[in-house]
Amino acid sequence: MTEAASNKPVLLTIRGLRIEGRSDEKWSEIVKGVDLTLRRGEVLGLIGESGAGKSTLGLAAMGFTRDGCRISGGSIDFDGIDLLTAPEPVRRGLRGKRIAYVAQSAAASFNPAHRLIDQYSEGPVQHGVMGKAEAQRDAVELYRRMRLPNPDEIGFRYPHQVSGGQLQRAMTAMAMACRPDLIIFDEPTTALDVTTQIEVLSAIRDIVAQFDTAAIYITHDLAVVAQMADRIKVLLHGEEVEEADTRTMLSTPREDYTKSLWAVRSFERGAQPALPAADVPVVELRNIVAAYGPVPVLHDVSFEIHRRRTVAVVGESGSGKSTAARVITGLLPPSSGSVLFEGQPLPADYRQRSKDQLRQAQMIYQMADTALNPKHRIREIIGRPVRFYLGKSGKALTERIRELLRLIELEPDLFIDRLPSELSGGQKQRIGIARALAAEPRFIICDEVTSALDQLVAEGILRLLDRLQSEFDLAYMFITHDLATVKAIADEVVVMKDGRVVEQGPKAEMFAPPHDPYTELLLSSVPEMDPDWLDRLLAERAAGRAGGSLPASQL
Amino acid sequence: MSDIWWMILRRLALGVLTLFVVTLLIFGAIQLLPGDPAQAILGQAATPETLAALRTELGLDLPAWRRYLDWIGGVLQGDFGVSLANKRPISELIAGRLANTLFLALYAAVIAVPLSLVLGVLAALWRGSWFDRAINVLTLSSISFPEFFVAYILIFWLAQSGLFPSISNIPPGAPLAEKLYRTFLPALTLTLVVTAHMMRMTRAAIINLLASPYIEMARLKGMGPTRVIVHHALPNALAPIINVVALNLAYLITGVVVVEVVFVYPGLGQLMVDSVAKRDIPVVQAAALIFAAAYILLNLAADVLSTLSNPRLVNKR
Amino acid sequence: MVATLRFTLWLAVAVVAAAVLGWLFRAVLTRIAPANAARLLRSAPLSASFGMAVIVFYLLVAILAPTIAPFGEREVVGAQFMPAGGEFLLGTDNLGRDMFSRLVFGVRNTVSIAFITTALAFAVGAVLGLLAAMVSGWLDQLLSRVVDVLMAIPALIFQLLLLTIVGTSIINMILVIALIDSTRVFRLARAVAMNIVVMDYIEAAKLRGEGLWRLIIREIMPNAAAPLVAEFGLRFCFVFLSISALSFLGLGIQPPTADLGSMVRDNATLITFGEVTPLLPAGAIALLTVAVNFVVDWMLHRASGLKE
Amino acid sequence: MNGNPADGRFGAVSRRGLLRGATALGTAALLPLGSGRAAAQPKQGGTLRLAMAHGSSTDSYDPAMLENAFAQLFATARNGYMTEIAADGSLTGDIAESWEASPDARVWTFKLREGVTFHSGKPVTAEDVIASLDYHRGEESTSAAKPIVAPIVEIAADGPGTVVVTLESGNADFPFVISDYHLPILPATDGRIDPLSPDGCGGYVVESYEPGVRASMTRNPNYWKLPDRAHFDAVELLTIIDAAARQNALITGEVDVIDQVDVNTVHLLQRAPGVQILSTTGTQHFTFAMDTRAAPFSDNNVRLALKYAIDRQELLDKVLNGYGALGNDQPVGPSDRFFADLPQRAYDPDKAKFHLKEAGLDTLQVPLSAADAAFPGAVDAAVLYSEQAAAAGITIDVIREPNDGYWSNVWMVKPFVAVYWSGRPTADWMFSTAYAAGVAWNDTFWDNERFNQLLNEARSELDEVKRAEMYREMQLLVRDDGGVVIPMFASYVMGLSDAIGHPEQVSANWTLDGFRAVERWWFA
Repeated sequence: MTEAASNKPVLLTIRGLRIEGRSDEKWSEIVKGVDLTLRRGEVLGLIGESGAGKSTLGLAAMGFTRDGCRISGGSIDFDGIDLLTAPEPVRRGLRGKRIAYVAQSAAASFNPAHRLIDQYSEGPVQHGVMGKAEAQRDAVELYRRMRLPNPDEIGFRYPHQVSGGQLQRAMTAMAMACRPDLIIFDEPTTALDVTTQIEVLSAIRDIVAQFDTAAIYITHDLAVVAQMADRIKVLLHGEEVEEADTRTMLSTPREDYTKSLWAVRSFERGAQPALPAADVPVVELRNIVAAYGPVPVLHDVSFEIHRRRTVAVVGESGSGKSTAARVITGLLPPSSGSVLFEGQPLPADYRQRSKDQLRQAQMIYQMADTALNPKHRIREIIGRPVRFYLGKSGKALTERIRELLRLIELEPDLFIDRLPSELSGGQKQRIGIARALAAEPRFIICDEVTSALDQLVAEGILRLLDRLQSEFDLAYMFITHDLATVKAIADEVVVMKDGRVVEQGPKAEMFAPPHDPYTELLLSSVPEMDPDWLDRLLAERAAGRAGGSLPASQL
Repeated sequence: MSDIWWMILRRLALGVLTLFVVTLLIFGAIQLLPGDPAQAILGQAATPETLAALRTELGLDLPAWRRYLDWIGGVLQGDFGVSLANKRPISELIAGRLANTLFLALYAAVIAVPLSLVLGVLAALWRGSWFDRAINVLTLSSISFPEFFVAYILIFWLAQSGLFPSISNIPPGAPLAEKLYRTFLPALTLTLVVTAHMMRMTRAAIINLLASPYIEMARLKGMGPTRVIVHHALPNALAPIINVVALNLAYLITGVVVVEVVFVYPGLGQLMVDSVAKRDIPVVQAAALIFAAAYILLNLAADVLSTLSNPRLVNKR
Repeated sequence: MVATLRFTLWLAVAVVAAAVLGWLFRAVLTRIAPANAARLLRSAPLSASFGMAVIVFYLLVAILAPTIAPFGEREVVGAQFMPAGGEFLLGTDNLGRDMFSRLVFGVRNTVSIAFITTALAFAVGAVLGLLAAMVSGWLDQLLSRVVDVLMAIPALIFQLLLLTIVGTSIINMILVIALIDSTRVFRLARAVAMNIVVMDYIEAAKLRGEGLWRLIIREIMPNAAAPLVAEFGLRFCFVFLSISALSFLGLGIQPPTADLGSMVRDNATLITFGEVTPLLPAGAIALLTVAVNFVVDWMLHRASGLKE
Repeated sequence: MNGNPADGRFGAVSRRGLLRGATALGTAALLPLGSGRAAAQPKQGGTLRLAMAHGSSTDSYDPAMLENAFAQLFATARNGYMTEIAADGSLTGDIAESWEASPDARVWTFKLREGVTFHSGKPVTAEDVIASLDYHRGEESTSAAKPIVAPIVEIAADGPGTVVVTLESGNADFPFVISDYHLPILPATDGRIDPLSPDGCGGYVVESYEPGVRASMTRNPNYWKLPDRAHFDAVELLTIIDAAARQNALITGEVDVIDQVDVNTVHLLQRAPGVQILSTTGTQHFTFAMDTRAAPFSDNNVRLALKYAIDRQELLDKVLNGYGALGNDQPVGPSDRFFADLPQRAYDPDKAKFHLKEAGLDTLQVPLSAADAAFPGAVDAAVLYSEQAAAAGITIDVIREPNDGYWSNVWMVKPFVAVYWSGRPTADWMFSTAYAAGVAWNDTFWDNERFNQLLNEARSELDEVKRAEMYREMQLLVRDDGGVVIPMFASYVMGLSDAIGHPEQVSANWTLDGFRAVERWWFA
């Protein structure tokens, strides 16, 4: 692919592109003079952390800027058309027809009011490429190529009736509808479970290759980009760090920043000393059965979490791992079974628990955005548990807040009076941690705390959690679907599926075969930083060796 | 779909309960009003003897609960009773008025609803433009004037120049065209009163969605602004719009006493106010029942329609 | 033709004047306001700054009414319906009271009555609405059904009924209008809060063991504020109209207290003779309504996070 | 929002003390003001559209109710009465062709006109007359006219064309009294009338009636007064409660006649093309009534202070816009033959202060209840009064009462209230109705021994001069001791299209030519 592409004509040329964004009535640069060249049929990976300007750049390649942004300099040339000076109707005529876009969240980007196939045919019909009937026939064909189940009828469903992985494929099909020259993929698999991600990735790769479409593939996941791209461009704060073809970039990155990105997945905490024989677990779940109304969610779930230990609860969405957390916190009283705290049964309903029982178990949430009250200042968010549980006030309270801020490595003077909206994602998550710590608990539930964060930031959070655990003797329950995270931080692993514990044991055992087939599927689906990983995996699965029991298309 | 039928059934049952409580409340409130029907009917001409005689005649010497039970017993058998003040059967008294009220409400709605939707869509399309601002100021001004004042201004402009009649004096048996002509001014007044609310909600509901990823997606598919607003935003903004339309329709039916007075239009509102003044409890109760039922049914219709407008609720996974 | 031209000219003058006023007001405020507020104000569009300027103007008039008004609120100073100009800036009303002074006091009375009424309606409606959303279950059912019943009775007729029962003092009027308005606020507050109570920070606060009152006041209320404040703006204006409609049906504010709604009513017949007098109080209401809604629009826009 | 119940009071006719006759000379009616486009020659034809400020959806045909001017005018238009008050205030016969009294005026014999028929074609007989009057009598009657017919002991027919009425005691005014609009003659079956039937023997036949909205009528082709009356081919009565809407309807030609022109804007209405204003001043007067039993009104000095503290001229000018006459704190108007031309009481804050001091007070604070139901502009009048009284150190707190229920909850309940009186045709009737001790409508609860004695004596006094002297003293007593402030007599102000013609003399008893505009006016 690489060699072939280098001979093809240039499709897109971006030179010295500058884009400004407005915040608080001030314009500040988001993209600071980036150059980019893309040939026909070539796939360029754009990587960087959030805020690096990847999406803005990707959209600019369509001659499009989001509201509140403007292009302040440079040039964009698409196949001889200057996208900056072309009149809007011309640009509009290109979009969807010659340049298409695949968004991060297909679930949010499909219009909930229309059926998939109608949304598919909208582009071709409105751009005058083909008639509606023809477009619909074409849609079925592309759905089939994207390996969607029931390609003949899936298009007649509404977006909410289709799963996330299928939607993402349907969106790729939609992008293909006019057979564009260029597709912008904006983190198309970030919101998906690992097992689903594989399917989408392979489908995208195949179809792009089949139609010889050029693509810009935007992601923050290096392992993913390694599978997809011919070349990789690394962005930081709106500037290019370096660009090289994929293999070169992976094997010999030049810049320090790139190296640090590559090093992210190296964190792994050491083995912990063995537990004393008679250690009473901090938290123990005994034969929990729970249901939302008539719908059973947990079936006889039991596991325990010891002092200074991190138990990772792994599973895909809907596996019941978050429900287990709700049972522990008392938000969802189980229909049978019990939760023990240091050997003593906890009242099933949190409202029956004492203030001290509540204090001992804290929670850190996945979405720091919704976990922090947007109208409260940091002082209030962290200070409230201190005042509420520990009765501190005045100077002592302020001192404690500052101490907690220092613990989570945020400068107290800078942050104490900020609002959550004035923080970055990682900083918000740190505040969430500080709020949990403020209660001085014995046990913390971490619910997907890193899944919304960039890898580099997530890494920092994991390290911080690890440090705090040993410092304060904490027990963690770590809910995640990301096996890399499990590898990094867990002592023990509980694998859940459909409300049941499928497998549990120490991390080392879990990561060594033989596995339960489901665990195996999970493990094998974690992308690796090897450009050949996907090919190899697909080949293996086709041979029926790994995860063969689960036809991937049904995920 | 059976879910919707189930919802309609449940809501209807609740509605009946609400109606029942409304009648209790209205009955109680009228009991609390100073003066009784006998006094109100005889007015200043009352003497103690005529009062006593009329009270006996109207059955006011019975305890309140007895009168309520008699009344509701009658209603349950479809008999609304007779007016205390002029002894006419209430069903007959109300039927004509209700027809008038519904006619005017429908007339105003037929003008106002499409108008506000179009204006709302245009304002959303050209948001921030002069058109948007001007239509905003205009509609806001029109709702900030009291109704009767809007009516007077319209009379001054449109009636005194002879374009339209200043009162909606409809001879019995007039053809529809004449009815429409004669009730144009009240319908226009009501249109001005309700348009602002619906138009602003349409605009807001659409703009609210413009930050959605699927709107960006539509634009990235190369769709023009009009298609983005009409085809992509509007269908998803229907629920709040339907609700506000229902609210305004309810207002057109139940809240137009003042317009009825100014244009001398014999609607239900004026009948109810007259009857409150005369403490004509059965008439007030019947009118209140109709108003409450209209409100409940319109709300129910709005909920059903917004449910139907949302594929997520119609087509379960 | 000439009339149309002149109308257009005046309209243009008014628009330009409004824009200039808004711009000046914003310029002055950003100078004198503290840094944070100044940054916020700078982001205000002209319409919003015009709105704020008008609101401030009304507040000043309300506070300084006795100083501004050349005559007393109820003082009969001349013959009836004297023309504008001369001793009486805007002429006199049907009893020979100075129209300008009546307007000034009308603004003061109406604005304060409307404010108290709306504030009361919001205090009751919002707290109950948030409570219903927070507690849910039977309390929510009970409150929602009660509100259903109250809303099913036409507001104007209900107000009429209640006011006739309790008598038309200003306090009763405030209470009755507030009661009926609070049902609308309840609905909104409950709907808004329904989206907030599912947030993780509310769960966190609940799990912390926070009491109900604190959850409502400290955790939910600040986040429900934007739509509620917007509604406040509209409701505030509707109170004028309610008073005016009640006055039309003979149950307005006690004379000789000047209020804009009743003043429109008292002079309304004049409009049918093409006299502009009734336009003054009506215009005063309209100007405030438009101004308040300009500010509300801006706040809603900010809250919605749209950046254009 | 509702009809003015005050109109429901019966009885303002310009009364002449006649013992016999069918026609007699009258003296007292007032000439109409206004532009008076009265044509000498009535013409037939056209449909009159007449809009009134009254009318409620609770109205009915029932003659016992007729609680507002719409119902009253409507009743007068479709019905015949025993007698009729002419425009000049004299009494003429209607269904009764002539009448005769016994010497003690206790037994009255009415001879019925021959050939008068109901709209149904049935001839009017003595039986109908008896049933019609009986309807208002008796224990169960709820009729507003009950007090009028109460003195009747017996009614009997003397053949089909003669009715004999026997009274408790002599009453020379009886033929006047039974001209009251509550007492139409309706067809009887088995000795009873159907009060809810539209049938009558008046000039117009009801085509349709929608209470509170409209009534349509066509000329009764068999009306016995034709061709002198009932000039319009058809009549449409409309209820337009809102004053502005009523005026607009006239201006835009939607209607031909309106009543209750808003006096505040009458000067503007007058300027409108094709519109004429007609106003008549009769016995209608507005009062502020004090409860003389209650402190501080029990002290006559307080009452006097309040009487001196009002500027009647300003009220007349501003509340009535000059459409009326000054009042002098007593209810007998200048049209009454016993009217005593007492010195006009003027606005005098110093005298008011003096009387306050006499009462041992420096300041006085009293509540004054008013509503527009009391009379149009009552609230404004009260506000003006309170402004004027302030100069005398008297604080009058104006309380705006709800229109709704004003007559049952405020009038004769609150200590100081605004009141509307349509007046009574004779001084005796007026005084006996509202000023004699203990009568039902003595709204000041005034009990003056000398006055009561004079009132009884005057009723039986035959010497006109002596009688005038007695009424003079009574008027003086009411003026200087009574509990009522009477600032003004109010005109009925009507708006007419230029196309409307009316007789030179228009009755001042009631609005709209004594409710008879429908049959007395015409299209010029």
